Amino acid sequence: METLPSVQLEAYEGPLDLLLELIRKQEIDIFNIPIAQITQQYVEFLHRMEQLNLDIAADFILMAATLIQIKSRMMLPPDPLAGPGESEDPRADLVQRLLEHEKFKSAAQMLQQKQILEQATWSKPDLASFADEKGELVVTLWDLARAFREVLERPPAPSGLEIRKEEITVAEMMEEVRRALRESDSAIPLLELCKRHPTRRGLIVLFLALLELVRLEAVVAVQAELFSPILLRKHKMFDVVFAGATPSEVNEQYN
Amino acid sequence: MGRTELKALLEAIIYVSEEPVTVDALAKGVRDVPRDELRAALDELVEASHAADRGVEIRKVAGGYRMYTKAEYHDAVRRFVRSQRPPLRLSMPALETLAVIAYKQPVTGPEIHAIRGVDCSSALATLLDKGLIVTAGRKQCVGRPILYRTSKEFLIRFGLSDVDELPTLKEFEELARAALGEVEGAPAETAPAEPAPAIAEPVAEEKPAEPEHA
Amino acid sequence: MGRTELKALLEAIIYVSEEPVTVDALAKGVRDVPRDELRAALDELVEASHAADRGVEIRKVAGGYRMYTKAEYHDAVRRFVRSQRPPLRLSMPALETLAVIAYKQPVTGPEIHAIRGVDCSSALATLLDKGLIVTAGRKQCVGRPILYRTSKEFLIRFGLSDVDELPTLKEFEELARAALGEVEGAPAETAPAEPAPAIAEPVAEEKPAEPEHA
Repeated sequence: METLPSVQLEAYEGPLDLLLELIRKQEIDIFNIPIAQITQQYVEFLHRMEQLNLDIAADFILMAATLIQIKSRMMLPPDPLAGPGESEDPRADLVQRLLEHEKFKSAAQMLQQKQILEQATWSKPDLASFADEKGELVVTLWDLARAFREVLERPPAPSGLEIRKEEITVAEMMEEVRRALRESDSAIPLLELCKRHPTRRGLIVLFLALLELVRLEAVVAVQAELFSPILLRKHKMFDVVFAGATPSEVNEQYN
Repeated sequence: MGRTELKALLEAIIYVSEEPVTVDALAKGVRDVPRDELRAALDELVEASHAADRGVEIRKVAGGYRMYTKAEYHDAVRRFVRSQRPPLRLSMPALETLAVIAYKQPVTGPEIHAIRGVDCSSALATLLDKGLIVTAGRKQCVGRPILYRTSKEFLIRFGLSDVDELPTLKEFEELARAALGEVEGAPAETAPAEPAPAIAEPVAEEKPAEPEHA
Repeated sequence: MGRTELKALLEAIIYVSEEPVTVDALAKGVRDVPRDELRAALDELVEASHAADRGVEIRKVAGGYRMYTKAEYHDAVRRFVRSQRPPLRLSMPALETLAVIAYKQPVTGPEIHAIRGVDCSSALATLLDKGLIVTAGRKQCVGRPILYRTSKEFLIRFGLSDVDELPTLKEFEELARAALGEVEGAPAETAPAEPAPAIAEPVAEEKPAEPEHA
């Protein structure tokens, strides 16, 4: 068909873009679309795309169906039962969608301009001297979902015992005990803490940390009766001790 | 603390802060200064930073205050910027998707698809990746699709104090009608009023243009 | 360029530069301004930044010029920074561990270990510390390991009202796949309109098409 407006087929992201271009190129009034003509042109374009082995998205096919349906409704006589003003133009929905689409295209251009302007200015956050960062990232829900998928895709680790160096310090261990006690309303069995640190060094560090905490009156170890489980509970100085001492001070004493 | 020192302190805080500094944050972090006074001092600070001999100004963005170089010096300044954020390059489909989200938020993928007429998954993934949009729960309807809204990063990257600051959709509607409704040669006044009156209604729920309130 | 604009420009440059800016560097970057004039403008700039209502000053250091917050405001600035709820930052291991817990909860340490293939104790400690996860009893199996689940803080931080609002893996896959452009052979429903490669069709622009017979 020689009279087909020349438009660049691959330039259309979707059917609405293609339709808008057809309308614009032919200076058609969007409020009075010659639906037969536009439908014919549209379908012809789809054929051409097919001939060129272009991947035609479902949305393009759906639009062709919509156009053909509108065309056939236009040919029907108006509904005699419909009251005045009730018989809607079959094109109305389509026109509305085209306008809506055009509207957001302009909005997108406006955004683009704003963003280009904004790119000409710089802001230099200089927080470095006031807060320390340890290669951590600000994360969103999206990052979370991505992380999960990446974990699942990772090849499974070789089985077998992993021997790792236990690096926990007394101060860190004290911190861990504090955390455990802070989160729990009741006393914590000593054994539970021991299980978290099954290595020899881990147990020694835990023991030292508990001695220190008991000495500082931050923690009290209790036993209901002989040979019953030893329980750890917050003591009177719990909050005071942890509000004060910094880990490095404690580390200096033990390392 | 006097007004002079308060302004100096606020300038120092804005200078070191990574995020735009909000009045709320200041009210919490600067003791014994009422909000009214904070606001007044901030206004004065913004005003003073516009002086012609200043190259760095304080602007309101994403609901807070932040320091920026003035745009007019970008050519020379660019040469001295070492660690700069990678420039934001968005394709038109991504920008259009972003526009739909900015105006219709919170909005679901299927709703965006309906407006744009094409599948937007790839644009959504790009926008999520760049942190310009975030998820905002799920819509309580069939399929419980994920809702999206624009992020603070979006406001910062586009230099907006708030999404309300964007031109209203109605303005774009008029543009669209003018661009597509006027037949060449026809007088502009009569063209849009012409046929199909049934479709002349404005589109769904736009926010009315509201004066920006700080 | 007048002295006023020169000062503004220099301020902007010093602001964005990470290292002290030397007169040499400035002479190279700001053309057509003699060094004498640069020096004079810099002196004025330093002088002006000492004004009592400024919280950020320009100082000469290591042979160059650099911007600093004034020492007298350091305490107050530090107090402000501390009062802020910092944005949620997580290391990759912590993020991955959190992701596994979010999607598999309640889940035990050994189970997370098995999924991630690495030990997670330190990541778990971080997450517990940040209050993003909590313990949820013990699993009734050998060793009775502690179960973990995400906390209320987690929901708040990620803007969720419930964990079932998390994007499902399927939803994630759809978006991610579209973003990667893996549309070959995919059913038409999921394929976004891909820009086609070469096409023999004439390009538009030049000749406006004639209006057609209806």
